[in-house]
Order: sequence, then C-alpha cells, then structure tokens
Amino acid sequence: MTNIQEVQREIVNEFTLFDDWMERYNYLIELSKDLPVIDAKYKKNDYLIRGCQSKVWLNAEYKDHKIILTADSDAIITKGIIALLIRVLSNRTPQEIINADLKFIDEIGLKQNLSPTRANGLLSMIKQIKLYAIAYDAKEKKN
Amino acid sequence: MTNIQEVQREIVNEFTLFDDWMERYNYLIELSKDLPVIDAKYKKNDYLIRGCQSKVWLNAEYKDHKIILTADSDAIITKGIIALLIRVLSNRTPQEIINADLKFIDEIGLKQNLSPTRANGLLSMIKQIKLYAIAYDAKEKKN
Amino acid sequence: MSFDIDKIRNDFPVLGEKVYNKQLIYFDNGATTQKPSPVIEIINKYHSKLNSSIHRGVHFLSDQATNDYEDARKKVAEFINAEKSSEIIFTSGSTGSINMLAFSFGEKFVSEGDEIIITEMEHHANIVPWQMLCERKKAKLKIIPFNDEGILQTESLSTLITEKTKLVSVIHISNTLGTINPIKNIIEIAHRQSIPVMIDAAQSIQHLSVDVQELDCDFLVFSGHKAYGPTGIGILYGKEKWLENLPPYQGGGDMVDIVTFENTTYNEVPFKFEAGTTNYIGAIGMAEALRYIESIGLENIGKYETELMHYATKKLKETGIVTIYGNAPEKASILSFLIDGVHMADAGMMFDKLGIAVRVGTHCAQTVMQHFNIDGTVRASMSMYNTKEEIDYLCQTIHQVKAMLS
Amino acid sequence: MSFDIDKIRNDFPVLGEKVYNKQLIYFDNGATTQKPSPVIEIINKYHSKLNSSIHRGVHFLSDQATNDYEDARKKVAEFINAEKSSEIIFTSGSTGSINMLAFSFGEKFVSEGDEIIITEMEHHANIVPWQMLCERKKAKLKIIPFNDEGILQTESLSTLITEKTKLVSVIHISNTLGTINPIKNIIEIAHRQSIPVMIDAAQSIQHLSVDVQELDCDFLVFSGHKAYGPTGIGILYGKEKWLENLPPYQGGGDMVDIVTFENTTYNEVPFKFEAGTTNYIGAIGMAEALRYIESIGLENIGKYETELMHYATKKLKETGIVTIYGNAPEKASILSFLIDGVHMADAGMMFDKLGIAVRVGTHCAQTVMQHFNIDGTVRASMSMYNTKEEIDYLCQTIHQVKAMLS
Ligand SMILES: Cc1ncc(COP(=O)(O)O)c(C=O)c1O
Ligand SMILES: Cc1ncc(COP(=O)(O)O)c(C=O)c1O
Repeated sequence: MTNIQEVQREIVNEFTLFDDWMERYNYLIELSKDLPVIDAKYKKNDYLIRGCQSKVWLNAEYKDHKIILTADSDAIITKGIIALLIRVLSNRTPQEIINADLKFIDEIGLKQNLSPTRANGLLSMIKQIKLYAIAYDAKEKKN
Repeated sequence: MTNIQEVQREIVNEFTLFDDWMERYNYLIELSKDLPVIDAKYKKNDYLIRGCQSKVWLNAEYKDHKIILTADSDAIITKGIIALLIRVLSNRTPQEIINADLKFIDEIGLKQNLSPTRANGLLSMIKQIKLYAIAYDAKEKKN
Repeated sequence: MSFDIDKIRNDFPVLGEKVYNKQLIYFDNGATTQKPSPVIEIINKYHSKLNSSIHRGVHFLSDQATNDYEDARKKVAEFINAEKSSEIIFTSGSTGSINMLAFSFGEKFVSEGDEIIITEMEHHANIVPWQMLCERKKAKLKIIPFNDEGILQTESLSTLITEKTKLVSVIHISNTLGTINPIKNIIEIAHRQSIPVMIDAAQSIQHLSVDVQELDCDFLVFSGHKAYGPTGIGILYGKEKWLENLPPYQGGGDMVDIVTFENTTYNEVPFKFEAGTTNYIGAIGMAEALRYIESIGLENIGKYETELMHYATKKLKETGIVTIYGNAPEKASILSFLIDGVHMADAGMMFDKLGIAVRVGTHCAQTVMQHFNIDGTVRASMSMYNTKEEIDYLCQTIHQVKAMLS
Repeated sequence: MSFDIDKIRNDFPVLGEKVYNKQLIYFDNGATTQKPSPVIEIINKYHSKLNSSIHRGVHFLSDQATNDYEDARKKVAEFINAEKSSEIIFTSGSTGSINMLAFSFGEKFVSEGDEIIITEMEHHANIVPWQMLCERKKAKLKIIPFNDEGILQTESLSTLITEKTKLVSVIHISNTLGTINPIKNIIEIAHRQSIPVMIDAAQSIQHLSVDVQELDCDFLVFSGHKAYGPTGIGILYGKEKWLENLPPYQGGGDMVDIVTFENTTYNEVPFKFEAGTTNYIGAIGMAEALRYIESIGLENIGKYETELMHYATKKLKETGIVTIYGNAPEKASILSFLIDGVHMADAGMMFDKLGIAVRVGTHCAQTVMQHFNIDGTVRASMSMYNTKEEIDYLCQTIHQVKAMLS
C-alpha cells in the first residue's frame, strides 16, 4: 500500500488536471458518492463533529494495529473532502496519522476549508482523527 | 456705555495689532493684572467653576437691573481671558447677556479655549454667566 | 436627486476587486458594508496628519481631534434627530451598546422576578446580554413570536407585558428575515404601560430614516461598520432622562470627575459612559459615512434597495428551486433562502468560487432557524451599490449550483 | 542594529506637520503615539481592497480577513511570549480589558469582604473598575503606597495581603511618574499566597520587552493606540487556566455556541470573550504596529528612550526652575514637572503655541496628584521618534514661559 506522502502526491496530481473551481468541485462531488456509507449507528450526536454550516459524523476503529475511519456529512462537497481525507488517513497506524503533514489540502487549494472561517467541521475532523490516533497509540504502548 | 457688540469689536481691533501668539499672551497677561480682585469671600468652592487645569471663581451681583461680574483664576492667561469676558459681559442687563453672541473669542483666536478639550472652566464660566442672567431675568419678570 | 449607481460604485474601491479571477459581487452587507472613499480618506488623513488623544490635551492636535470627535457626535445626533448630542454615546458597536445598556439599566432597574421582553427574531446581540442579565438578577426573558411569513405577532405584546416588565427590546429590521418591524406601534403599546423600549437599528439605520424623537424610543443602537463606516465604533442613543439616571458601565479615564480611593464621582452625560480613550478616529469615520449617506439621500437609498429586494425576490422565485425565509410585506433588502435539496454549505462554497460573497449559516439568529427547524440559510443582503445584473448572475448561479449538487 | 532616527521620523508622516506655523514637537506619547506608514497603509488597504466581516463568512474576503485577524492574534501572542494565541483577547483598549477582567473575575471570584490590591500610582482605568466591582460586591480596595521619589513601597505588599485578597493589579510603568515598577517581584510575592496578578502594561509594552511567561503574570493589558497602532483596539492577556474559568463579559454574536431562549452555551476561549463584530481592522493594524516595533527592535527603542529621558532630566534640572515629579531610579521616558511659580495651564497654552504638544493636568491619575498635593503637572512623554534637539527646544521654551508668566 502506498504511504501517506504518496497518496497525497497522487491526489495533487489528480487535481492539477482541473482548470477551474467548478471542475474541482465536480470531482469532489464524484468522490463524495464513493465514500463508503457510515454505519447508521454512528450517525448520532455522539459522533458528530460540530460545525456551523455542515455536519460531519466520524467513527474510528482499531484493527490489526491500524485505524479504520468512516465518516459522513450532510453537505456534498464537504463529503468529497472527507473522502480525500479518508483516502489519505484511513487504514494507517496511529504513528503514521500522528506524524501526517496534510500538505495536499493546501496544494489542491482547499486550505480555506481549514481556516477558522469555515466552520464546517473539517478542521475539527482532522483534530479528532489525530486525537483518536494519539489515544490508540497510547493504548498500544500500554499493552 | 458701549454695547456688547461694540466692546467686542474694540477687543478684536486691539488683537489685530499682534503678530504672534506670544504677543497676544503678553497682552492677556497684562489684562489679567487689571482684573479687579474678587472679594476673598467668593474665592471658595461654592463659587468655583470646576475645570481640569485651572480654577475659576465667579460671582454675580444684581444692581440697578444690571449684572455685575467679578472673577478670578489661579492661571494667569485664563485670568486675562476672564478679564475680556468681564469687560464684555459685566454691567449688562440680563437680556443683553442672554442674547450675547460672543464672536470675539473666535475672532481673536481663543476659540480653542472654549473647546471641550480645554477643561479650564471658561466654557463653564460662560454657561454660568448665562444661567445667572436667566435667573435674574426670571426674577425681574416676576417682581 | 437622481441615483447614479455608477458613481456610487466608483466611490467604493473594493467593488472593483476580483476574487478567484471573477468580478467580486458583494452580497454580505448585512454582516458589514464596504467603505466609500471619503471614509477611507478621512481615516487616512487622521492617521497621517492629525492623530491625537482627545479631551485631555491642551495642544493643537488634541483640540482638533476633540472638536472633530464632538462634531461627529453632533452629526450622529442630527442623523437620528436626537434632541441633544449628549444623548449620543460612542461605543464599540451595537453589541457593545446593548451590553452597556443591559448592564447599566439592569443594575438600576431590574431585580428578581422582573421581566424583559424581546422578540423571536433577535440577533444574538439582543438576546444574550439580556439572558446574562436575567441570570444575574434572576429575572425573566419573554418573547414576542413571529409567524411563518416572518411577521412579528405584535398583538401579543400587550398580553406579555405585566407589571413586572421593565424593558422591551426589539430589532428594527431582522438581519435574517429582512422584516421591518412596526416599532412605532410597539413603542406606543409599551409606553402605554410606561415601559421603556430599546430599538436595535443595526440593520435599519443605513436603509431608512430613523427619527428617535418621532419614534419616541428610549434607547437605540447601531454599528458604524454596517453603515459604511469603520469597525470598532457604534452608538447607544438614550433619552437624557434615562442616561442621567443610569449608572456607568465601564470605569476609567474621562468618565470620572474626582477620583479618590475613598470615593469617585462621575463626569456628566455622555462622558460618564465613555471610559478610556475612545475610538475617536472610528467616530470621525462614522460621521463621515453618515455624511456620505446623506449625500446620496437615505430616501433614494431606501427606494433603490427596496427595488433591488423586489427584483431579487421575483427572480429567486422564478428559479423555481428556491425557498425564501421571511416574506413579510414590509421588508428590507435582506434575502434568506435555501436552494431546494442543496446544502447551504455546498451552495456557499460554490457561490464563493463564482465571485459571489453571501453569508451561510444562522446569521447570529439561531432562534429564527429554530422557528423554521432548519440549520441555517444562504443570505444575500443588498446595499445601495448592488445591481440587478448582480442579482441576475446570482440566479444563474443558483441553477448551476443546483445542477451540480443534486 | 543601528538606530536611524531620521528614517524612523520619516516613517511617521504626522511628524512633518506644522502647528501655528511651528514645527510640531510631539511629546504627548503617553496619551497616544503616532502611526507609522505601514500601519496607515494596511488599514487603508483593508478599507480599499479587503474589508469583510470575520469568522462567519464563507467567502474569499471573509476568509482573508479571518486569517489576518487570527494571525494578528498570533503576532500579539508572540510579542508578549504568551504560551498560546488563544490566551489573547482583543478588546477595545486597556480600559475595556480591565473592565472585562474586573467584571468576569469579580462575578466568579469576588464576594463580600474580599479584597483587591492596587497601587497609589494607578491610572484611573486600573482604579475605577475595581471600585465599581467593590461597590457591587461589597469588597474592599487596598493600596500599595509610593514614596515621594515615586518609588512603589513593594515591601508593604506582604502585609497588605490577607486570606481575603483575591487579586493584585499593578501598573507596570506609571503614566505620570514614569516609574518602572518591580512587577516580577510583586508577582512572586502575590503568588506565594496563590493570588493572581494583573499587569497594566499600557505604558510599558512599547518601551521594554514584556514576557508574560517569564513574568508569570496571570493577566496583562495594553492598548493598540499607545503602541503605534490604531484606536479602538486593545489586549487582555490571560493564562488559559483563568480564561477557561471566567464567565463571559459581553454577550452577542460569535461568543456563543448554541443559543436558545431557555439556555445558551458559549464558544471556546478566546471567542467567548469577543462578542459581536470585533474591531478586526484595528487588530490587524495593531499587529502591523508590533511588527514595526520589532523591525526597529524593542531593545534599541528602550535604550534610545532611556537616553532621551536621562538627557531631558538633566536638561530640565539645569534650567533651575523646574520641579520634577517622579524620580525613581528605574524610569521610562515620561517626565512630569512644574515650572516654579507658573500655573501648568498657562505653561500648557504657551507650549502649544510654540509647537510643543505636552499634556497638562492629572493624566488620569488623580491619586498621584493627591499624594503630592498638587493640581496636576505638565507631562512630556517621549517616544522613539523624539530627539534631543526637541528637548533642548522645550527647555529654552521653559525659560521663555517663566519669563512671561512671573
Ligand atoms: C440586527 C443586528 N443587531 C446587532 C448586531 C451586532 O452588531 P455588531 O456585531 O456590529 O456589534 C447585528 C450585526 O451583526 C445585527 O444585524
Ligand atoms: C497606565 C495606563 N493604563 C491604562 C490606560 C488606559 O488606556 P486606554 O485609554 O487606551 O483604554 C492608560 C492610558 O491612558 C495608561 O497610561
């Protein structure tokens, strides 16, 4: 499996194909459709990452020393971005996630979506994923 | 006796002789020395017009339908300006004072001293003189 | 006077900017308006030639700044037809004004069991300060509801008022629904029971003529930055008889008379309420903005903005895929809507990239959203410098957004 | 780094102005400082190209303004070496900051019989808010005295502190006496009894390096406009552990999480303390001013200003007709004095007409005047752009004033 760096490079390459924002969004919309549906039981407030404008539900499971992420959002473009995040971060070890530098977000022009303005939960989502990773990492070391 | 307008014109004429501010101040300092000394019994807090930077004491008496003003200040230039005010406003009827438009202050460049910045009591002093005039006028009409 | 839209647009340099290579369309005027050149220039001039602290100085610059600051106060008084300029208090903004009033009025007049009445369509700025006061004083907040059209149910006010009611505080124009509330009527009803009324004019001062004496409101607040002026400055108007009786809000320089450790006495109104170095450059900039409004004519502005609103409403409806929230007959140029089946956040992101600045979310009016049981809306709020062409482009874009997102 | 006074003076356009046909000499920096070109320009740029309300927008301009605003917060944090930028709250000024703290801290931690300790040399901004709090809560204000040299009697602090003491609030540099107080020592003494300390850094932030972590102060305040930045903006720094525990001060937009009429929850720190549309342009301008200070170097500035102070002190003494108030060995470039036998108001008026802007009066520190039993002083407060030549001219003028007035 390709590592986090490589996947990010892949994504950046994919996005260089697009000439304008509408194409990029179209692609994100496509990606949103492929996002594996999160188990209904996780679409509850406990799993909700609060954001002002769109809701994001996130679940993390730990299997074979790897973190498996599933998520959903009520907004489609947000969901597309989530799909990218999951492609990069899911099925990784806690250490990989902790150390991940998510440059691709900036490089494909989505940095804005992580600014404090965009209260759409993405920034909180990344924070939450990193927190999961730290927690599983600590657990691992204890065992 | 010359009326309020005429006295103001006189003062303005006197001030046109001066080339610079130091000369004007010198003249005000001279005037301050001529200000008839206010009776010591009026140099008390009751007669004090509060200002931030200099103190002004003011007394008004009513004689022969005219208001006689006496005043003092602990600051010399302020005292000089007071001398001008008294020259214009003392020994006038309440009505004259009420209607007085003290243009000379602006015309000789002392308007600043009446701005809310100059918390030296001059603005309050004029207000107080007008209040005296209104009060004596009302009393007059009642009698 | 004719309304020369090209000239007006030219007065606002930011309108010439591009974003993402698209001509900027600024429809976020409810949040903050852009600044015309005279306002930009006077601030510039102040910073470059005149800056000096006010009131306490005895030097030229300080005199000048003080005079200009006090002239600004007079300009504001004139603009809302206050009886005296001392009834105008400069604050940090509408929020600062309402908090000042809630504290000062609350300290003096509100105790356990008392009631404050607001409406269901308030901006948070006119909810939370009263909630905080009510919590501190164990008082109660009561609500005038609105109906699904966005019309305030004014008739309920007389039944809400009890002998415990201490103040009624009402938004003049809803920043979310656009509704222009019948404040004159509300003030009359409250005054019949001798209850004072505060008007939140943050969205109305730049749109229609507000005459505090004719309205007979007791307090009125608005912000500089929503009326083409700078940020960090706002107004609390209060009738003299109230201001004389309210305790100060903040303590500090300029608001005092004599300070000793044993006892401090306060300066007169309005200075009693202006502690510390005020934002005098903001105040001067704000007055310049009001002058700019006058130079165009508030009546012309209101007429033009209403025309834009009607046009936009018609056009939005014609798309056939938009739901508008707030359909009161008396409405300002604020349009809240959702594209059917499209999440507001998605719509907002697309509008942005197409050069259109709209606001998306609850617009600091969560109780309005709760009324309609929605998470938020897209809001296009239009100003004197917006055009029908811009509205046309917005409507085109709505179709594009819809096509992509569903 | 060399200190290029000509270049610095060139950066401040106002310094080239004339008043009454005389070259302006600006010695009123304790009241407010002048603005360098980068500050003027960024404000101009914001008004002309970028202006947009922050935090809630989803469009380009709003993103940009939000980022710049949050960067400004980071810059301020860096400047005072705060651990986290969330410990920086933007307020309307020092006065706003102290009032915020007095209210929020007071609501939570002060009750009947409790004590707050300040000093005899505070600015009114650090007296009146505590007096108002004490009155509301029936608490008590206690005073650390200073001696006739203007030196704080720090040794009295340990005896003033009791188990009822809730907070110590101290001016770092006296705006009247110029005294630099030993705040590190004060903080240590208070902390030994676990009492938090607030530092009023309004006069120090632009003069010497302030490191909140090294000082270990709990709160610190200062104003933008006294540190070469715009009016209407200031800072309240608070340690995270405190800010997390204090209730909000003002209610409104942005400071909330969920608003319902039944219950409102608040946003996280620092937003909890920033209600409404903040003065984001002010904040951005302030950060630019701090950057300007850094570009000159705070150490260079401090050294130069201290040199000016020593020079001015020597020269004033040499006139033989001046009494200086405030003769502490640790002193900033603030000089309060009286010309023997000359009323300060007369002196102020003459200085003004000779082009010199000084302040005359109590400098919002009436308790200092009460200490010396005087009505006020003439204050010349010097900044990095002042020169020895200006001081020479001031001293010449003093002789002239004396000659005319006595
Ligand atoms: C109706 C209304 N009231 C109050 C406010 C608060 O104004 P500010 O954020 O300028 O304090 C706003 C603006 O958001 C508003 O629209
Ligand atoms: C020491 C000190 N504290 C507080 C203040 C108040 O600052 P501001 O007026 O900017 O709120 C000042 C300025 O006058 C000051 O010198």
